[in-house]
Amino acid sequence: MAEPLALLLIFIGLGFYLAGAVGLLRFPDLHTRLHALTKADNLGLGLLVLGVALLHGSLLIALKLLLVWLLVLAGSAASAHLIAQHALRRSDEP
Amino acid sequence: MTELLVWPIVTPLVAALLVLLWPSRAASLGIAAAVLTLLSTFAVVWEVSRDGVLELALGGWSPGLGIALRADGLSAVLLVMSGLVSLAVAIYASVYFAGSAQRAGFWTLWLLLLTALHALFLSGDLFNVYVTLELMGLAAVVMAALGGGREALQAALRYLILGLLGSLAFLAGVAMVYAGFGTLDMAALAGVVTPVPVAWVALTLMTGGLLIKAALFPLHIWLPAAHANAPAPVSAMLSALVVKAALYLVVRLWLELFDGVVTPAAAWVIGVPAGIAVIWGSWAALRAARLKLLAAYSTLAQLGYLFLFIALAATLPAGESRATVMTALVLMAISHGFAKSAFFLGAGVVMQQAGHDRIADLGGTARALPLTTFTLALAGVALVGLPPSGGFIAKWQLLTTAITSGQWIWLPVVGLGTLLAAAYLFRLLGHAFAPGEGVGPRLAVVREEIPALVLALTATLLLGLGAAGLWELVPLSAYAGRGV
Amino acid sequence: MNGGDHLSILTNGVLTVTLLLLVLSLWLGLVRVLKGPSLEDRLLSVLLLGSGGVGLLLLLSVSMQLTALIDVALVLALLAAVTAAALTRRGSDHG
Amino acid sequence: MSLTLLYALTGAALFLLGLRATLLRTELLARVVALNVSGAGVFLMLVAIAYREAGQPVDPIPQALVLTGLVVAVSATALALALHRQLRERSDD
Amino acid sequence: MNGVFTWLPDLLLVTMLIGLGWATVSSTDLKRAVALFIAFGLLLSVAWARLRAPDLALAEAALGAGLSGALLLAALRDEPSAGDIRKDLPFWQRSLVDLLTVALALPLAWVLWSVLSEPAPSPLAERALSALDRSGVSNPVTAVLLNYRAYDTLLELVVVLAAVLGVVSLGRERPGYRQAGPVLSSLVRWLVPLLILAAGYLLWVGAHAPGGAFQAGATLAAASVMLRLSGADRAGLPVGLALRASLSAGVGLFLLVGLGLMGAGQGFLHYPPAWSGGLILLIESAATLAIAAALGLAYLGGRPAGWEAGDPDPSHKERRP
Repeated sequence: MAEPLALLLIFIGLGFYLAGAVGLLRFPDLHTRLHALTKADNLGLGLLVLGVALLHGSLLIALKLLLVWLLVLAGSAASAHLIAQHALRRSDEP
Repeated sequence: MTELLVWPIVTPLVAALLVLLWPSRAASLGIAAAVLTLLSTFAVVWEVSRDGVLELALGGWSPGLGIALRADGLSAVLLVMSGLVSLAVAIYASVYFAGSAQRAGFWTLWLLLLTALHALFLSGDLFNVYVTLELMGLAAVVMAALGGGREALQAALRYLILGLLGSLAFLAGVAMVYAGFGTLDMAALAGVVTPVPVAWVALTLMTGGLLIKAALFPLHIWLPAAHANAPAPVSAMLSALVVKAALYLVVRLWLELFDGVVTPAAAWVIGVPAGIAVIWGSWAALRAARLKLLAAYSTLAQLGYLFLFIALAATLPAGESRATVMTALVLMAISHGFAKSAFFLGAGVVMQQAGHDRIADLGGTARALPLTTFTLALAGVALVGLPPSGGFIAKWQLLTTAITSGQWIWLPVVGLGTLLAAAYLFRLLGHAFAPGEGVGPRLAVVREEIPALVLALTATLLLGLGAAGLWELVPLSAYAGRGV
Repeated sequence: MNGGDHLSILTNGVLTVTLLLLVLSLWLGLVRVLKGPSLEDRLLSVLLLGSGGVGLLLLLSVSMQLTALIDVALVLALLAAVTAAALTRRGSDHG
Repeated sequence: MSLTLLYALTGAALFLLGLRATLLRTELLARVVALNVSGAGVFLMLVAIAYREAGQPVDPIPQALVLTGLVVAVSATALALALHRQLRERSDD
Repeated sequence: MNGVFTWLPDLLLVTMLIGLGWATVSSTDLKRAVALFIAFGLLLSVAWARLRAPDLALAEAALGAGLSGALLLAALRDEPSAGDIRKDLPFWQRSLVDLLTVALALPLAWVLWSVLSEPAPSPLAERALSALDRSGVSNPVTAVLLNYRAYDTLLELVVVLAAVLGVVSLGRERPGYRQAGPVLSSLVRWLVPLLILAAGYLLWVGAHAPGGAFQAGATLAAASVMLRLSGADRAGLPVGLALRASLSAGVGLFLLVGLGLMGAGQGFLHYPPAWSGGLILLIESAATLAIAAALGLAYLGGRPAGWEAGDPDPSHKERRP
């Protein structure tokens, strides 16, 4: 029974990925793109990680996958912050 | 006793690490390593001449799965040349770099370069050859940049980029070999290569990469600036040894591993550029304004001769006449190695004493530096190919083979090249013997002048009179005659 | 991308579709790298490629039955953070 | 057409793209990047040759060679960039 | 499952690789080229995974996308803000290069086609796998790297050493970074320990699963890069003799093992089967240290203060305002 659920989760996760990518492409300025991307990405990956963990079906692997997700979460939050800061500083300079 | 093949590689490597840890002992460690390395190369050549080809399967894995080191006549002779030249360079450099800021950088990289050269000459595995090529290239580039001037850095960068391009092409060729023949071991490859398209493409890619590194016309553009702007001991290593390593690999590929693939028509692909290189290089050397630039252009011309030998040998069927041409090629290569390193070391002495190396302003050199002027003249004799030098015997062999095999076209090329070479030598000596104050008061530089003189004497007298042993040694090949 | 034996044909098919969609969304992100216009925009899409790459590796770890790819995803996530830091620390930060 | 062939041809294309750009570009940084792309192409050819369909073990030898090649490429890149910086400092004077 | 359908993701990935490669090498804006190159490295890592080369995927993630990217970005910092100075080559040279490319492309493609169309058995691969139980490790790639072809790996470590000694002997390090702000500082605080842990894990796991000294060394070097970015001038590297000793550790230990075995009558780098696992781990640990030190030093871009006796001691240097 786990398999269909896992596939469903992965599918929904992918939807978020696609939405993030479309947002990155379509949104008008850096800040909206930034938010669209990071939110969609983190959620999308979270669902995907859940699905993949179900498919592998081992606790150890699930823990490792959780670690991957947390890493991406924290990393992308920090990077988004740094990017926003960088853009801000640069627009102050000239 | 095949374990002794490890020593020419490991000795300089251990010394490099020691120099890195104790930089204050750099020069004495370097000279000691050069002596020990030379002794190990003597041991290799002794064993080869007694027992024939030596093979060491590293790690106890059979070649193919593991990597084999192999020494045959060709590699043993080149090893000894490298050992001798580097000992002379080491003694010279201990004076040249004394108290200079580049000292520490020079010794470690010089020892690593030596490691790379010897590993390359002994390698029996194509991918391993790629690694040694990269090591040699990177070490050589850094050494060429050690002068630190703008020109030197620019030349080194161009050298690096083109060198990397060359090794990449070589690696692509190695990939094709693995795809087509499923092995990287050179002996195994020599046994299975057949003239199929994949062999052609592999050979083209590898040769193309090597020709950049060996600076055959028109891929030579990086060489004059890189060799002429490096510190003298570095130029000596680059011109005498580093370009020879790439040439050595072309010989291995064209005349041994891919023997059955190379057709006489393909030989023209190397022959024509080689002929142009002979004439163009000599002409540029004649017109060069600086002494070290003259030497660098003369290297281009000499490489042209060496590739002519390869082209000529490739048209001959395997057998005695081909072995003779190959031996003459080796004789030419080592006599150029000795002569050119002597020439560059001598040029370095002139440059240190005069503060410049503009040929037109060298008046008075012969009076102030008689020993060095004699060295330059002797080295020049070998470069021109006058008797009794090794270059004379080799060129003589080239001409007779060209005549007997009906390839008359090379006669005027060699003749014109020799005339031009004589012209640049006499132009140089003319300026050196002219009266003038170009060279300042003489300092004690005996430890620089003697090594250069010994190298020049080796090229003219020792090789000219004592080359007989080569004719038995060089035909001992680890790879030839394995084809199907 | 064909998988191992114990996954059903349906699962394999679905996974292939998901892989396809994920690669497609990376394509879209790439357009932003190419278009820019600012460096930050490019950084953003590198970020997307980072998390997308992690996602792809995780999916492949299932469809190719290769759990080692999870380790790869881990390292990729770690290094993506390093790259982001390196990308944003630039000329104006001279000491 | 097999997966091996698909990726090997991609590798060949990248090798040549990088080769061409290395020869055509004049700025050093661009040439270094082009060399790295070209190298990646060669590595891709080697790994594609090593690939086997699921069920058979892949050939570990080309993979090990590429690992060696990757490290060599990074070293060469570092050296090229350091040389470039020294040259730039000399020209600024 | 061998229809066109299963191929589509591969086809998309491959076109993306070529497109990115093209865009990278033909970009006239250097910043853009570097950003594209990093993206290219990320995709390449996925391609290695797809080709069942997880060891390479790891190395690419750490080295190709990670450290090469960081090195290029640091170099970009030295560039004048103008970025691209483009001088076009004369027409005939461009045409010559194009001609050469096409002349190589056609035979290369044809040969690959004819050789790889039908899978040929590789006797060498079989030998490599069947000798695995005598190699001391169970990851075949590690067996090739550190046992069958250990000599290659020794020379490769020498290449790394030569390159970094070149970097050091050409000039001084580039100026460091100012103290990082709160966001970056907190990122560094949790990322650096994780990177070190990951390096240890990769080193240990390499014996039986994808991983090993190169991946571990690169990950450790990434920790050093992070420290440098946060404003720590030493980037976590040791000073003076200790630094030079760690640089030479990889080659040194390799030689020690090789020559030691030779002295014991075994032959250069010929491990006794019972010992090979331990010896390989020993060599890999030293290699990890050496690679991390070398890459960290490469990121500094030159000779650090206190490299040799006589250089100013960094500990007495005043903090910059």
